[in-house]
Order: sequence, then C-alpha cells, then structure tokens
Amino acid sequence: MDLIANNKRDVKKSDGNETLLSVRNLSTDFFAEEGIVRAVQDVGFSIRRGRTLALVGESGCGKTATALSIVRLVPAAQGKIVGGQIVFEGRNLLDLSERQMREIRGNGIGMIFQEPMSSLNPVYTVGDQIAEAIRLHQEKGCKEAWADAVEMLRAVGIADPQRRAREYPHQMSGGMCQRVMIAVAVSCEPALLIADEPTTALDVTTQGKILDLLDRLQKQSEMSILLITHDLGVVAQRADEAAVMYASRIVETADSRRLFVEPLHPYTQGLWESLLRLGFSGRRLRVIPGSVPAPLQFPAGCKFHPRCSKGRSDNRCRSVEPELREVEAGRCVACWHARGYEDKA
Amino acid sequence: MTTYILRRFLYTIPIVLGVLLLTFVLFTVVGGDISVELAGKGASGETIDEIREEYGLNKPLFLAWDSQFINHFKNALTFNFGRARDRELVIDKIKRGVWPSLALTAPMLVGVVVISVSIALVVASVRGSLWDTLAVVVCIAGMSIPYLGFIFFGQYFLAYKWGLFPVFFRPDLTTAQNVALPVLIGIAAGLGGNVRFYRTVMLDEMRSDYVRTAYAKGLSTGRVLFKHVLKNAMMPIITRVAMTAPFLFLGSLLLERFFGIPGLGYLMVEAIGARDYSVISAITFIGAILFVVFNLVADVCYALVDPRVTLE
Amino acid sequence: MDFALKFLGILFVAVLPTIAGCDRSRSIEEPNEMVLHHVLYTRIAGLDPASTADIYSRIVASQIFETLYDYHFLKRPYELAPLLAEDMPQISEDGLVYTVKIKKGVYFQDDACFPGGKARQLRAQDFVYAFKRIANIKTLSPNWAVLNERIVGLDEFREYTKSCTGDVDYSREVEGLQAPDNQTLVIKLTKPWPQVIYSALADTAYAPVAMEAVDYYGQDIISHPVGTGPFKLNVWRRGSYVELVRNPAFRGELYPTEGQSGDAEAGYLDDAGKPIPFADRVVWTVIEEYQPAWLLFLQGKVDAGVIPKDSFDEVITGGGELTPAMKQRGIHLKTSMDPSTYWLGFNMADGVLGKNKPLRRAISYAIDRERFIELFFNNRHLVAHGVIPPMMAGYNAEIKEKGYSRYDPVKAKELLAEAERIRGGRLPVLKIAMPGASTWFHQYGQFLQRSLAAIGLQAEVQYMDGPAFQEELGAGNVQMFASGATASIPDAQEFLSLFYGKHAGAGPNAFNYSNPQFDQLYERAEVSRDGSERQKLYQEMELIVLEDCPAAFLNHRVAYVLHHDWYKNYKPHAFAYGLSKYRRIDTAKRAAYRELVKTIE
Amino acid sequence: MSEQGRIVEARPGKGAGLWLDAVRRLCKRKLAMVCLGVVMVYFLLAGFVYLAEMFDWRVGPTRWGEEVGQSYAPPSSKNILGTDIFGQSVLRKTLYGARISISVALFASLISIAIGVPLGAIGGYFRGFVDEVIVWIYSTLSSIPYVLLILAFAVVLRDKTVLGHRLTGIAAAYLAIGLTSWVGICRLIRGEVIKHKDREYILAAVSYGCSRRRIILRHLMPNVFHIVIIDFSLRFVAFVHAEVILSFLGLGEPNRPSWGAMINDARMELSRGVWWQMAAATAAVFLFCLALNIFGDALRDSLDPKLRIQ
Repeated sequence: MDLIANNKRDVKKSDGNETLLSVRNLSTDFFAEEGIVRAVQDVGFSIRRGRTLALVGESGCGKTATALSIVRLVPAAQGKIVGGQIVFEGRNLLDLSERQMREIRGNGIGMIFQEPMSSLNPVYTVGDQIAEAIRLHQEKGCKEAWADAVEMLRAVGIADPQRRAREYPHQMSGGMCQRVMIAVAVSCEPALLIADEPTTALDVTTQGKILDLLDRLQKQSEMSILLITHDLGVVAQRADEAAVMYASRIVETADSRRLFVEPLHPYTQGLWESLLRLGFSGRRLRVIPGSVPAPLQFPAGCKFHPRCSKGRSDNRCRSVEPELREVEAGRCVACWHARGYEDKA
Repeated sequence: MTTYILRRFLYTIPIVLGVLLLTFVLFTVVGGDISVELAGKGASGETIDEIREEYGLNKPLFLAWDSQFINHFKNALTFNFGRARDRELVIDKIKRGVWPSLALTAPMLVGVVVISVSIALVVASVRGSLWDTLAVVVCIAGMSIPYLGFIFFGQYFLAYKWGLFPVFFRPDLTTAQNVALPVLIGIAAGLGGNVRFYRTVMLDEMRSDYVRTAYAKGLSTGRVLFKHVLKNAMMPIITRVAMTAPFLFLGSLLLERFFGIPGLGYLMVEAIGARDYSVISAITFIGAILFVVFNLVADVCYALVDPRVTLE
Repeated sequence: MDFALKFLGILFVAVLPTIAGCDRSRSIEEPNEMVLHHVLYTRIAGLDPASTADIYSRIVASQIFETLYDYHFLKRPYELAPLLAEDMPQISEDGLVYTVKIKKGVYFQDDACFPGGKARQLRAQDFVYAFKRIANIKTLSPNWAVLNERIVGLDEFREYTKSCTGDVDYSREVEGLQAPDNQTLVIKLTKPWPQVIYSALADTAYAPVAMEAVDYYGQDIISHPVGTGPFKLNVWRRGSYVELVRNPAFRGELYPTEGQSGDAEAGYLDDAGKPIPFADRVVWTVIEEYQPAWLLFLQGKVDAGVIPKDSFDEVITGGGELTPAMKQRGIHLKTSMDPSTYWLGFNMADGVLGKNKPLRRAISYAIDRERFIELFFNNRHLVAHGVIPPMMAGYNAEIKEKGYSRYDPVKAKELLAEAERIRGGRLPVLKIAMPGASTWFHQYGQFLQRSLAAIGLQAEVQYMDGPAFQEELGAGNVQMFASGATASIPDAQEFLSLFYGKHAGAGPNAFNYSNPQFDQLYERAEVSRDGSERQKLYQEMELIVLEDCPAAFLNHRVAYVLHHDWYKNYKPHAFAYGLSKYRRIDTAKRAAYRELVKTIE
Repeated sequence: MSEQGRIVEARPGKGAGLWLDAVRRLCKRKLAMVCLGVVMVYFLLAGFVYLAEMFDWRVGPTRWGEEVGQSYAPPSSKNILGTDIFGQSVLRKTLYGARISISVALFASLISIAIGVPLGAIGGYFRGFVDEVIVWIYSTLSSIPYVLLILAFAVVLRDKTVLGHRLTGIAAAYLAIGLTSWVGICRLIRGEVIKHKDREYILAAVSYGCSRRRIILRHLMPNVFHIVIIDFSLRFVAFVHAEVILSFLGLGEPNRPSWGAMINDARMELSRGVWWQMAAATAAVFLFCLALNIFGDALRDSLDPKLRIQ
C-alpha cells in the first residue's frame, strides 16, 4: 500500500516550514499523595510538518507528561493540564471536546510507547489491534480494515504479514512488537507521531532498525515526529530540532546540529560531555554531579543550580529562575550564564 | 487437549476421595450417631438397634471390607445415596429441587456478575474521584446490611405494598415470575461485595500500558473498558464464577424460605442439623464433582480468553 | 463492545433453559371454586401415618385417613363419636376386650394400587394390618411406643419381625388383634387401658392403610397415601405445597346438627345437616417465615393464620381485642386454650439439683412468669400453676392458691441460703439446656439466666439443636432443660406419665423423677376406668410433683388464630385434625375482600 | 506517565526498607490515617472491654446486662440507641459486641494465617510431593460448599473438649472460621513464593549456601509478607461477616452480645418496628468494615511493590 497515495485527509502538502504543532506555556500538574507535582511547567516548542523534534532529558524530567498532555491522556484522577495552549493543525486541542479529541488521537496524532510488549493488548491478535484503529477512523468494514492491517504490517517490515497478523503479541519479539506498535500508530496516517522512548527497551541492533523504519515512514508520508528520548546519540542522528528538558521545564531548544556543536545550557553541555567522552576518549566517564531533584523538592531559583559549576556559587542562580529566551534565531535557552541571555531581557 | 482433560479427570479422584473422607470423619466419627433421633421420643433400645442396622451404623467404621466408609464410598460412586431421613430417595430430592434452585441462583449469579463487572469497570475508570469513593462506601454499606434487611424490604414494599411481584411462590405463575423478586433481591444483596472485588481487579488491569495504547488510538472510554480491559480481566472473573457456580445447585436458604421456592436451600442446613448423613454425603459428592468439572471448564475458558494459556 | 455482548449472550443463553425448563403453570382456583388455603409453618415429613409423628404431617394426613372414632366437631368438653365404627365399642367387664363394629359401605380412595384402579371396601382386617404394620420393626414407626406391651401378642409379633430377613408375614396370628368377620374388630389388651379409645382408636397414626398400597409403593408409600377420607392427595411438592381434592368416592357425611350452647349464635350451626365436605380442594402452602405468611393472609390469599409475635401490636389491642383496622377488614380472632404445659425441668439424677429441693424451689420462685409471658407471648399465655392445663379434665381449680408458681424473689433468696447450707458451700454454675438455637431460644435462655442471676445464681445456657438436645436429655447429661408437652388426648394421663419412675432414664421421664408414692398412685390411675376417680388421683399426683419440684412450670399456651370473614365453620379444636371437611368458603365475600385489598394497599 | 507509572522492583532481601518506605508513604495519606484511627479505636475498645471484663471493672460496656429501661424502648436522650427486649442498653451491647466480634475475627485470622502461610510457603518452595499434598488438601476443602464446611466444623466442634478446654460458642466460632478459611491465603502465598523462588536474589542466596530454612524465613518471607497483611486487612471484614452468619445459624456466641448475635436477634423485631438494635449493630459493622477496607486498600497500594508509583 502506498501510504502517500492513500492519504485522504485534506491537508496541503507542506513545504517543510509550516508549523504543525505548537505548544505554548503548557503546564500540567500531577496529584501525588505527597502533594501536587508540577510535572510540566511552562513548556513551549513547535514542530514543523515533516520534521522531527527530539525532546531530550533524563528520567523524571517531564517528557512523557508533556507527550500525554499533548494528546490529553493525563488520567483525570492523576493529573490535570492547568494552563497553556496546544495548537495542532490550527486548532487548540485544549478547547476541543472529548469526542473531537478522540478523532485526533490515532488519526491526527499517533503514539508509540517505550514498552512494546506491554503496550499491546495481550489477548487480541496484532492484526485486530491494527484493524481496530483503521475501522474506527476510516469507516472501513472488518475485512477491508483487516486487509489494510496486513498491509501495514508489511509496510513496517514484518515478514509473512498474513500469518503474523493472526498472532498474539506474546508470540513476537520486542522489536517486532514495536513494529506492530508503529503500525498501529501510523495506520491512519497521522500528521504527527509521538514516539515516547521507542527504542529504550530494545537491544542495540533493533534500535537502529526501528529508527530507520521511522525515518522511512516519515519520508513516505511527510509525517512529523515528536521523538522523546534520553539518548543524545539518537537526537544527533535522527532529529531536526531538539528541546532539552530539565525538571519539568525546557531549558534549551535548537537545531539539533547546533545543539550538538555548541550547547548553551550547562545541563546540555553536561549531557553532551558524558556522551562524547564515553564515545570518543575512553577516559573516565564524566557525569553531571548529583541527580535530578524530585518534583516536590525542586530548589529555588534555577533548578539546575545545585549541579552546576557556575550556578552553585551564583546568588542569582540560587534565587531567580531564568525563563526561556530566544538568544539567537531559532535558539532558546534558560540560563543566566548562557551567552547573550541577559542581552535579551 | 484431550490428554489434558483426561489428566484433569484423573486428578479428580483424590479430591473426591478427600471430600468423602472429610465429610465421613466430620459427621460419623466426630459428629455422633443419628439413630437415637431417628427412633423418636421414648423409643426403646431395640428400635434404635434396628435403625442402626437399617442405616448400616452398626458396621465397623474403617477397617473392614464391609465398613461404613467403604460402603459410603461405593454408594457415592454409584450415585446410590440412599434415602433421606424423611424416606425420600436423596437423588429424587435433589432432582426435584435442583431446577427451582437453579432458576433462582443461576440468574442471580449471572446478574451479579454482569452488573457488578459493568459497575466495577465504570467505577474503576473514574478511580480516585468522588464517585469512586462514593461507590466504595455504598458497596461496603451494601455488604454490611444483613441479607434479611434486603428480603424484608423487597418483600414488604416491592411485593406487598406496590404489588409488583408475587409475595410468595404461586403455582399458577411461571417460574420466571416467581423467581423475579428473589433474584432481584439476591442481586442487590450481592452487588456490594462483588463490585468491590471486581473494582480491584479492574484497577489492576487499568494500570496496564495497553490501556494507554488503546486510548491513544482514539478509542472511547466505553470501548476501552468493555473491549480491552474486560477481556483481560476475564481470568479473575472466570475464577470467581467457577468457584461459586458448582454450588448453585444448593440454592439459597433464606430466599427460598421467604419466597417459598421449592429448591434445595434448606437441604444442607437441615441435613447438618439432623445429621442426615446420606444427604450430606450426596451434596458434598455432587458438589465436589461439579467443582472439579467447573474448574476444568474454567481452564478451557482461560485458554479461550487468553492466548497465552495453553492446555498442557 | 462485541466481546462484551458475546459474553453476556453466552451467560444468558446458559441461564434461560433453567428458568424455562421448570415452567409448570397451573391455576390457583376458579372464581367460584371452593378452595381452602392453609399455611404449614414447617415442611411435612410424609403422608404415611404409621411412619410419621410430626404434627404437620398429621394435619394433612388426617384429611385423607380416617379412624374408628373422631371427636365431635362442636361439642365441648371434647367427646368422641364413631367415624369408621358403627357405634361406640363394646367393652368387656374386665376392661380388656374391645369389640368394634365397622361401618358398611366404606371404600378406599381409588388408586393405581388396586386392580383396575377401582378401590375395594374397608374391612376389619385393615385395622389389624395397620396395628401390625406399626409393630413391624422394619417400618421404623415412631408411633410404636404407645402400643408397647398393651395388646396381647403384638409384642411377640414385633419380636418375630426382628428376626425376619425378607418380607414380614402379616397373616401371622396376633391374639389381641382379631377380625372374626369383615365388619368386626376385636382388640384384647394386656391390662386395662381406658385411654385406648383416644390414644389408638381415634389417632390418625393407627388409621387403616390399604395393604395393596403399601405393597405397591414400597418405601414410597410416604408420598402415596390411600385412605378412606373425604379428600385425596392430588399434588404434593415436598417442601412447597400439598393439594388435596375432594374424594369423589367418599361415602358422604353430614354436618353435625347439635353443638354446645352459643354455637348457633356464632354461626357454627348454619350448615347443620348439610352434606360434607364443602371444599373442592384443600391447599397447604409451606411457609416457614412469618412475614410472607402474614402478608399472604392480609392479601386474602390465605384463609387463616396465626399472628406473628412481632406483628401482634398491629393486630391486637391492649385489651386482647382486634384492632379497628383488622375489624374493618372483616378479620375474626379466635382464641383457644391449648392442652399444653411448658416448664424448666430439673434433672433429679444430677448431683447438685437432685438432692437439693430448696434450690429447685428457689429457682422456681425466681422466675417471673408473668413477665416471661409478657415478653415472649404478648401476654396471651397463661401462667402454669401446675402440670395439668386448665382446659383438661383433672385440672385443679384451686391449684393457683397453692402458690407453687409464684414469683417471690425474697423467698427464693431465703431458700437459696438453705440450699447452700445443704450443698455445704457455694453453688456451682448451673447449666441450662435449650432445645434450639434460634433467636427465640437465645432470648428465652437469656431470660432464665437473668432471672437466676437476680437471686444470685450463676447459670450458663447451652443451645443445642433438636437431635443433640434429645441425646443429652436421654443420656441424663443436662442439669436444667427447657421443654414442654402438648396432650394428644383429653386425658391428663400423658402429662403425669412424664413423672412416672419407670419412665426414667431414656424413657419419657426426662426429669428422672422417682417417688414411690407417686408411682403407686400412677399405677392405680393407669388401670382405673372410672373417669372421676382417675381425675382425683391425677390431682393428688400433681400435688406430689409440685411439692417435690422436679420442674418449674411456666406457662400454658393459648392459641390466637385469625381468619377471614369468608372462612366459615372455624371452631378451634385442641385434639382433632381432620377438620377441613367442615370448613366452607363464602366465595362472594372472598372475591369482595380481594377487591377491597387492591384499593387499600 | 511512564515516569509516573513506572514499575519499580522491590529491593530484594531488603524487607525493612520496603516496610519503612510503606509506612512513610501510608502516613501521608490522610484518609487512610483517619481510617486507621477508626480501626484503632475499635481495637482499643475491644481490648479495653476485654481487660475490663478480666479485672471486673464496672464500666458501661461490661454492664450491658443491666436493665436500663423499658423493654424495646426507642432511642431517647436517656438511652441513645434504645433498649432491647430485656430493657438492656443497645449502646452498651454494641460497644461490648466489639470485643466478641473482633476477637472472633482476630483469632480466626490468626489461625488461618498460622495454617495457610507456612503451608503455602513450604508447598511453593519445595514443590514436588509435599506441594501435591498441600494442593490436594486445599482443593478438597474448597470443593466443599463453604457454608457446609463452616457449619459442620461449628457443629462438630461445639462443646467438645480440646486440650482440656471446653469450646464455648466463641471459640468454636473462630476455630471453625479459621480452620476453613486458610485456603485463600495459602494459595496466594504459594503462588507468590513460586514466583520469587526463581528470582536472582534467591538464587544468589542459594549459591552462597544459605540453609533452606533461612532462605524461606529470611529471604522469601519478607518479600511475600505484604500479601499476608493485605489479605488480613480485607479478610478481617469477611470474618466479621462470617460471625454474623454463624450467629444466624445459631452457632455463634450464645451468652454474650456480639454484632452478629444482635443482628440476628433484631431481624425478627424489625417487623414490629424495632429498628434500633439492627441499625446499631449494622452501623458498627459498617463503620468498621469501611475503615478497614479503605485502610486495607491504602496499605495494599503502599505495600505491594508492583503497584508502587515512583
């Protein structure tokens, strides 16, 4: 099946500059027993059609919460989007009804998750699970949807898709499950694919293949990808742009190449160094001292200051939290010490 | 599959043996002799001896070919349960009462399972909200209200005051009309505990990642719950049903008493009170067989609902 | 949702056949059909009179089976009249030989057990057979005890049946039971037994049963009664309901034309001389709980019923009258004395109680019987001042003045001090055995416990189920026990036999009471054929018992029964059961009530 | 949500850390703490009545037998919850009932744990023949209708003498409940032990030569014991109900008031409009069950390592 030819949605072909998704000042709170956790604070970024934005950060910094907020899947009992805007194809998702939102999920925005094995329903065949989304969004009959599902399996590179469609997730390997997940997510040709750590649970050789697959699908259908990862190597190779998240906030955004060449935020620098030294010199791994603070124990001021060589001794860093400012065209950073930051005040 | 079923059937033998042994020990060795009671007031020793002979109570308990235990075992296996204390054949007694009892308890079980699973799904989907807390409180209130409270209320208001149902069993009505109110009462009384149980099951299930995937596909809550979560939650549901279903044939004592349903609800309680050994061994034997059968059915059901389970 | 629907579908499909499978609808009654609707508060054991002894089985069986003699429906004091017998028995000088002429033209009910389904005539041999059948040990009849050592040769017959391995030969001669011809029955007693006419000849347990039926149905005779009575069994759904229909081959009887004074005013003689039975069908529904029985009565689905203890205030005013609401419904109240006495018995063989009369007396004085009756019987029972209930011949009208049953805590405490002196130290915790474990017995037990505690006696109550209670009682393992007795004949002998020394041990004398003086009087009374002499002896014996105090006598039951206006000829009777034939239904009134109910509720 | 819903493994062998952690987390739940408070009040009340009875203190609940008013007096300012048939205070009976009902449930729980946990652990750890026998025993027990089993035990045990002690109503009741209800916990523990047996930390313990006894007691038990606690908190409620059922069948504590006996006594009074005894006992059961259930749920959430939310 030719994914592009089958694209029924009435969308202008993009020139690569049109903004597909724009997140502005998004804040999401989670309710924990200990109190309210501000999992996403004032987050903003945008993704252009056909491009890949990587959202980078350590575990617990709010990446997944951001992703769930975008599709409004934060469970009502656990959390709530408290502010901001999520503009997708010109509409603010936060203003939509639940019914309209369901139309967007799976159809406009697809999602894949970190644990492919447990993210698929163990008691339905993979074919069923793909066909379900197709039936739902494309008003196709059972048979037609099933045929499409088989085609999707073929498209994500599964051999013998006819037979495989009738198998259950437990009969497949992790990599294959992730392919199936991708098939589920892209079966309705979404404009945006949110991939939440799609390769973390997989072994190294499979990781590359899955990312290649995503690349290929992206090229075929002009799909945008929000790639959530903690792996900077992936960012460097696959993303067009990157946003670095630390402690619920975005601390730096940039073109991924420039982020790589010239990180502005000390946190980004620290992340790069730990990756580079490991990769190129074989010297003792340099790690960022300390660890990500627990959401309820965020320090005052810049949340990174206790781990920052400059911030530790700087009174301003310890008392005033820097907001994200565009320091150059297409580059934003939130650090008092970043070059040119204060000029933009 | 066939070998599996065969093997499971072989496995029933020790269990049935165990059940027979346990009831035998409980009621003959420890529980005492029924002949005095059978003989009636002021009976002489000779009548008692005669009764002992008639019921085989004068035979050795264990260590002989003609012992009470061996006979008890032989009788059970040939479905020859003998006569109850009121001289009716135990097997006739059971045949006569089993249908009314099932007409009462089977819809009750189905009703309770279907309704409480549905409520549990809904309640679990709003976990942590005020509705959830309220549901838990109502469930526990329902569990705390004695069964008789439900019966008194239902019989007095629904049947007598408002005339929606017959107050008592009427031979001129259909069984469905006769059991309608008791079934409703049984369901109402059973909901509390069951909703609570299934809510826990559903909560466990809803934490799974595939639920998030299903939502991400754009499925509605109802579809996620009733298609994805429900099928995954079938295991504990099947287990619970399989544990209860074998004993449905015994009916429900209180409902049958209050609504005059000619079932077997009285059978067990009365048999224990009167030490009616033939009835007790019949019940336990049939119960044990059904229990094993239902376990087997449950195993097959597991394999049907969960592809990860195979019958090996 | 497809999966959920499939799941529900399968479950419902599995359930439907069970509901549909047992659909057997039948109509309750036609508008003008005369059907008696009664309630049985316990399921009945069986309809074979020989092998059942419970009162509810007897109530039903008595409509199907008939005896030689029966109580006159209206006359009081109770008197017997011939039923299957032609007239009253001829009794020999020595009181040992009874010769009874059997009515001609009495047929059994038609049944499949007879050749061609056509029943034969009743013969004297059928009575002989009925007695022998009870004597036959294989029948395991609970009714044997009454006949034990009474009829010449019958005990030998019983011995013979013990040795039988196969069928018992009923043609074997028994000297005391002879049928010289089809219409004559001769019974020879071993010693005079003036109560035989009540205890055996008028008791349904000894009613003639067709031999053919016993042979034909074997053990299942219990559910296939074939008698001579006005009704025959139509449906018996065990534990649910019994339905009798009018016996079309019934010989016919007439409603009594004379009664007691006041009967005419009460309307009991409205039907005098009319052929009975009136009812086309008689239905008993087994209802073990009071609430549904009461609701059905109020709905007019049941003709008569007892008042549930807890609905008493709704029905009866403080003055013992019906409440206006009940009167407005046309409901009638009938009260009647029951020939019963209830007591707290003492085991005289017990080391603590047996030798300590002051202790027993103290316990008796400690119980406030009036409060007991108020709490448990809505004030409707009578205080038992002695053994014999007031309605029976032999009742001592002055017994109340003797004060054996008075509530006197002061005296009780005095006696207790004396009791401790006899005991030589503190009294141990006493045990009371209760023959049931229901709420009622719990409260009863608590009442006794509290009564004893009030005079400083510690007691522990043991609640047992029926079998365990009997067993413990028989084994003499109890100290105190709550029990009672109801007379089955209008002669007080049954009550006094409970205190006869030779009945101690496993016999009916659960008190293990033995007093030579009493025993001597008892033996005299047993063979005395003179009613008034007997009654004098009974009163003497009663005083001996009260003096020795083997029991604290508590109460006599008074029955309160309600019935609807349309239910005619309802006169309470303490001894007879086969009364359905006298009852008549005013169908128009019944229909009107049922309409009325629809508007009030 | 992956961060929020991330599955975190229990730290193997470090029971104490898990427990401390659980307690700390539990303390932060207000509702759970309120419920724990309610449960504690019930237990303290039961304990207090027990002591008061033992030392013959004349306080309200131990004076339940006194006549304080008319028979069946409705609730009033004098008797807040009215009186029963003998004019005894329903309030005092309800308070006293806590002692009987809770001790029945407590002892029954202890008995079922004492039987079920070791059997489950042994069966699950050793497998083979021992396991087969244990499975056979509990399969047999569970294939007999529960009411029949409990009734049979109660009937058979009542008034029997065991080790020189005559079993009165209450002892027979908790023995019957305990002896018949260990199956559930045994099954749970067995399953959990089988799961843990092949985990690395147990293999490690085996490899450095721990005795089997030590492995079961020191390594396995701390990691499966939370199941016992959870099961206990939920089953306790079932036992209070079982006491009600036994009383209904006439096999409960006969001489002293328990909630079950009160409900049973009161059921017939309902139709004469005497609702207060039923209401008082039901409310006592309800509040206790509610508190214990909510607390049990919270305990489960904070103890069960699988469910711990980072």
